[in-house]
Amino acid sequence: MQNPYFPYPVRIDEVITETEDKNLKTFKFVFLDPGDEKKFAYTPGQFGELSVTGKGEIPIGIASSPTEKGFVKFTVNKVGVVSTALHNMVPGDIMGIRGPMGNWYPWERMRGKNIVIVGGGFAFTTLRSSIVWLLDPANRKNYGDIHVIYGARSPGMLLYRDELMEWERRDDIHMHITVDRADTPDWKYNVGFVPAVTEAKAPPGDADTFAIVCGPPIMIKFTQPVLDKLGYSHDQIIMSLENRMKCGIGMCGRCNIGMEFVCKDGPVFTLNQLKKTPREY
Amino acid sequence: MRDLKIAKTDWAKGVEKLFGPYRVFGPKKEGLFHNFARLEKGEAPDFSCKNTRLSAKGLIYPQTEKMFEYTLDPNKPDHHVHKEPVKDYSPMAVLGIRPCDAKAFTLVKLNFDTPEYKDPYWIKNYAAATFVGLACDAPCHACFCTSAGTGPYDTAGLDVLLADAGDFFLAKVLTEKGEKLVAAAGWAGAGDAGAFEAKAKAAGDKVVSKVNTAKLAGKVTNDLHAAPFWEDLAFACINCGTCTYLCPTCWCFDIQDEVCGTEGCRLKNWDSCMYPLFTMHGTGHNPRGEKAQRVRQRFMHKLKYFVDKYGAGIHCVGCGRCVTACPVNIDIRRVAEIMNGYEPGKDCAV
Amino acid sequence: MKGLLEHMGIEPGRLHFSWISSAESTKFVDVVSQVTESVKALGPAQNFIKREPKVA
Amino acid sequence: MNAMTDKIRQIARRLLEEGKVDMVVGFRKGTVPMMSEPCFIKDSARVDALVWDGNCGINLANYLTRRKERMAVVAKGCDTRNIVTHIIENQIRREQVYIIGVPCQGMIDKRKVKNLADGEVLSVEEKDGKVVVTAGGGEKSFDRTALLQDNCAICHHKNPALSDELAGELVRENPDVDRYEDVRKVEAMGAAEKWKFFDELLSTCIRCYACRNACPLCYCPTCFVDESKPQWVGKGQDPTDTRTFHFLRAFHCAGRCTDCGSCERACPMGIPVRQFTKKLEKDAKELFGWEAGMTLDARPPLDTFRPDDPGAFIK
Repeated sequence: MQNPYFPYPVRIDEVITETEDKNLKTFKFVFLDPGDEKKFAYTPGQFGELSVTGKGEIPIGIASSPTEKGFVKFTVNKVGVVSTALHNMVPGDIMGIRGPMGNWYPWERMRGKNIVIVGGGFAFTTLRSSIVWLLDPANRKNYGDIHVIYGARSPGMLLYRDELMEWERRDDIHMHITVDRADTPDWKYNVGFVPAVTEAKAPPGDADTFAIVCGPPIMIKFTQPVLDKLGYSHDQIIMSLENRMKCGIGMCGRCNIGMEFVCKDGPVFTLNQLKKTPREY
Repeated sequence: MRDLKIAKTDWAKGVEKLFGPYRVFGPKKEGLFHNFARLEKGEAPDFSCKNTRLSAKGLIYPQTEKMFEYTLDPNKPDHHVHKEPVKDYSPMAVLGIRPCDAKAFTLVKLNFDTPEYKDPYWIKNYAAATFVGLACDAPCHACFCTSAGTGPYDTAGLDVLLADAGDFFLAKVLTEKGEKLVAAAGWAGAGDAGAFEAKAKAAGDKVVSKVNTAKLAGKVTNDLHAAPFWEDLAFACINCGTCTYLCPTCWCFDIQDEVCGTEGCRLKNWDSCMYPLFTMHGTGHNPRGEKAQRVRQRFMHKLKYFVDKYGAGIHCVGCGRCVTACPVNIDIRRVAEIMNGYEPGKDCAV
Repeated sequence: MKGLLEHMGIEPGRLHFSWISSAESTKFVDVVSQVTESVKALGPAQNFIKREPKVA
Repeated sequence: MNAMTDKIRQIARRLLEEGKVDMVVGFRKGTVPMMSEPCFIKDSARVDALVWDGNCGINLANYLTRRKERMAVVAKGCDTRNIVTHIIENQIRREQVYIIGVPCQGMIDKRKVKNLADGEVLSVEEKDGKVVVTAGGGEKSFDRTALLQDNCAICHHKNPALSDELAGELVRENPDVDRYEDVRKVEAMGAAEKWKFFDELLSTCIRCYACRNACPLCYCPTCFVDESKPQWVGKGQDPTDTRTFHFLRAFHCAGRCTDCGSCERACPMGIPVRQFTKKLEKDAKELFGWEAGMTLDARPPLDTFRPDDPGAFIK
C-alpha cells in the first residue's frame, strides 16, 4: 500500500530571493531518487506539501511547470514555523515533498479558448506554472489569446521579474503588469490596483473566454464585480483557494468548505461551484 | 452466517485461548469509567458497563500515533529522510464492542479508505481487528441508535455478535474473520436464531430516544448554514473537544513533528473542529474564528455535509456519548431536530 | 512556583530562587556551588523528561 | 418550581422590560438528568425558560468576557468572586454587569449520584434538603449534603461577594470546615510518591481542554499549549506534555482561583483536576492571607509587593 503521507526526499538545489522585503524565496528542489520525479507528475494549478524534517509541513502551490524537467520549484512566503525554518535552509539541505495534490486548472475544458489570468501578490506561483506551460510550443497552439494581469504592491514585490520582462517581449501573450505604487522613476508599466487594470485591459467575457483568478481575498472581492461587468459567466471564472491544511488528501478534516475539501476537491473551483458552498475560506 | 450458543464457562475458557493468536482488547475500568484496553492473559473483558466512556475508535485510530521517524544528525546516512516505524499489525481481537461503535468504523472507513488515497495506518489496524460485538439489551436513555442508522443488535462492521442470555451467550458468526476467531476459541454449540431475533426485537423497542433526520438531505446547504439559530445553539459551548474526542465517528486529526535531541518523529494526533486553531491560516485569517462557526461546522458536517457527500445517512451512530458528557449540555438530538425542521424564513424556537 | 512543583513530586533542591546583585560576586559563587551540590546530591532527574513522545 | 427560580425569572423579566440590560445570562433546563444548560435571554417573554437548581455548577462568569452587551448574570458565591476578578483584571466593566446573586446551597455532583443510584439515572428531584433519584432499578432518596460536589462541601463563601440584587435569603456560611485536608495528605508524601500520585491522577486525561475552557480565568486569546512560535508543549498523549499542561494551567490560576469546581465538573474523564489549583489556592491563603475575588478594593498578591511578603524560599 502506498503511504500518501510519505514525503519524497529532496535536496535543495537553489534558493532565489524574489522580493525586496526578502519574505519570498523560490526553492528549487531535486529528488534524491530520480524515480520519485516521475511519481510527482503534476499539472499546473496543483500544490505540494513541503516537509521540513523536524518542523512540519506546509501546502504550497507548485511554481514550476511540468515542461521544466529535472527539478520542481516552489515560492514560499515567510509566515509561520515551517516557512521560517525553510527560509533559513541552504542549497544542499535535505527535506521532503509530498504530492502532487489537489485538482488543477481545467486545461481540457479551456482547450481552444482564450484565457485571462488575473493574479495578485504572492499568489502568482501556480499562475507562473500555468504561463510557462501554456507558452511551451506543444501547448501554445491549443489555446487562443492569453492575457495576464498581474499586480503587486511595488515593482520590488513582483515575483519572477526576469521572466515577466521576457514575456512582455513576446507577441503570443499579452502582459499587463501593474503595481499599486511605482517607487522607481523608470517604471514603464501600469500603475493601479488589479481590478481597475482588469476592467481597462481584459477582453470582454464570452463563451470562448475563461478567467483564472488567484490572489488575496481583497483582490478577489473587487475583481469579481469587474468580471461580472465584463460579462464573464460564473462557470468560466476559475478560482484557486487556500485554507489551512495538514494532510492534503482530504482526510484530516479542516480545510472543508461545505462538503468539499479544498485540498482534494480543490483548490481550483469555478465561481459557480463556490456560490453553492458556505463561504468558509 | 451461523448461530452459536456459548455457555459462559466456555466463553471464559475460549477467551483464554485467544491470547496467543490474538492481541486481546476489551472494556476495562480505569479510574471512574470503562475504556477499551489491551488485556493481559488471565484478564477477562469487563462486560458490566453499558458502554465505554471513550469510543472504541482509539483501538484503530490511536489519539497519538507515530507516522514516521527520522534523524537530524548529519553524520548518519539518510538523515532528514522520513522512515516508517515498525508497527505491530498482528491480529487483534476486540471483545465486547457495542454495535454502534462497530458501525462507526464503517462510516470512518469512508474517509480513510478512499478510491484516491488510503491512510495506511488506519487501514492496517482495521484489517488486523476482529470485532466481537456485544448487543445491548438495556440501551441508555440518551441512546438514539435506531434512528441513526444502526441499532442495539445491528451487525454492521462486526465479525461476531453476542447477545447475553443469562448463563450463556447467543452468538452470530458473521464473517470469515469471525469464523477464525470462533474456531481459535473453540466455541461450537449450535445456537437458536429465533431466540436471538426475539431479543433483538425487544431491545430495539427499548430505544426510546429518536431523532428525525429524513429531511436533512433535501435542505439547501447554504440555507442551513445561514440559518439564524447557530448563535443561540452555540452560546453555552465552551469549545472543549469532549464531544469530538468521545465520538466514535469523528476522525479529524493534526500532524505534528516532535524532536528530542537529534531524533524526531512525525505524529498524527486527534484534533477537533471545536478548537479555533484548527482552521487558523498562517496569516492569522481564520474562516471559522467564531465559536458559533465552529459549532455550526460540527453539526453541519455530521448532519448535512456527510449526508450529501456519501449518501450513507448521518455521520453519527447515536451512541449518546456527546450528549451525556458535554459539560454544558449541547445535545445533538435537539440540534438535529432543529436542522431537520428548519425552513428559511420561518421562525424556529431554539 | 516552587510550592506546586514540589507538590507535584519534583524533589526539593532541584529548584532554587535567589536574588543576587551584580555587585555580590561572592554570594553568586556561594549560591551556584550550593545549587550544584544539591542537584548533584539528587542525581539525574528521572521525572519530567521527555526522551521520546509516548504513543499508543 | 422552587422559589429561587421564581425570583430569578421575576428579576430577569423586570430588567429586560425596563431596558436595564440587553440580555440575561442564566441556566435553562437541560435535556438529560442533572444538567442545566447555560443560556441567554434577550426577550422578556422568554424568561420562563430560566431555572435554578443543584445542577447549575458551570460558572457563568465564563460567558461574560469579550461581549459588548449590558448583561445580567445569575451568579452563586464562587461565580461572583470570579466576576470580581474579571473586573479587577479589566475583562469586564462593573457597570456592564448586573449581578443577580444566588446564595448557594452547593451543587450536586452528578458522578456521586451515578455511583449511588441503582442503575441508570433517569431523573433527579430536589425537595427540602432531600434528593430523590429515580434510576432504572428504582427510586432512592438521599440527603442533599451527601451528594454535593467536593468543592461545595468545603465551601466558605456560599453567599455572593458582590451583587446588585439577591435571588434569595443569605445562607449560613460554614467557615470552620477544613478546606485543605486532601492537599495536606499530598503534602505529607515524599517526592517520588507525589510524582506517582499525579501520574495516576492524570493517566486518563485526553487533552480535550474541557477543564481549561470551563474556567472563567482562562481567557487568554491563545493558550500557551496552542502556541506554535515557540511551541511550549507537545500536542500528543505524552504524560510529560499532559502534566505540563495541567500544572501550568494551575499556575495561571494562582491567586485567582475561587474553587468553583467548573473544571472538575466539566472533565469528561472525571479527573480531580482541582488537586493542582487547590494547592495554589491554599498557598495564596497561607502565605498572603488572600482569597480571590472577595472585594473590588484590593489588588491581588501576585501584582503587588509588600515588604512583608514571604521570602524564605529566596536564598
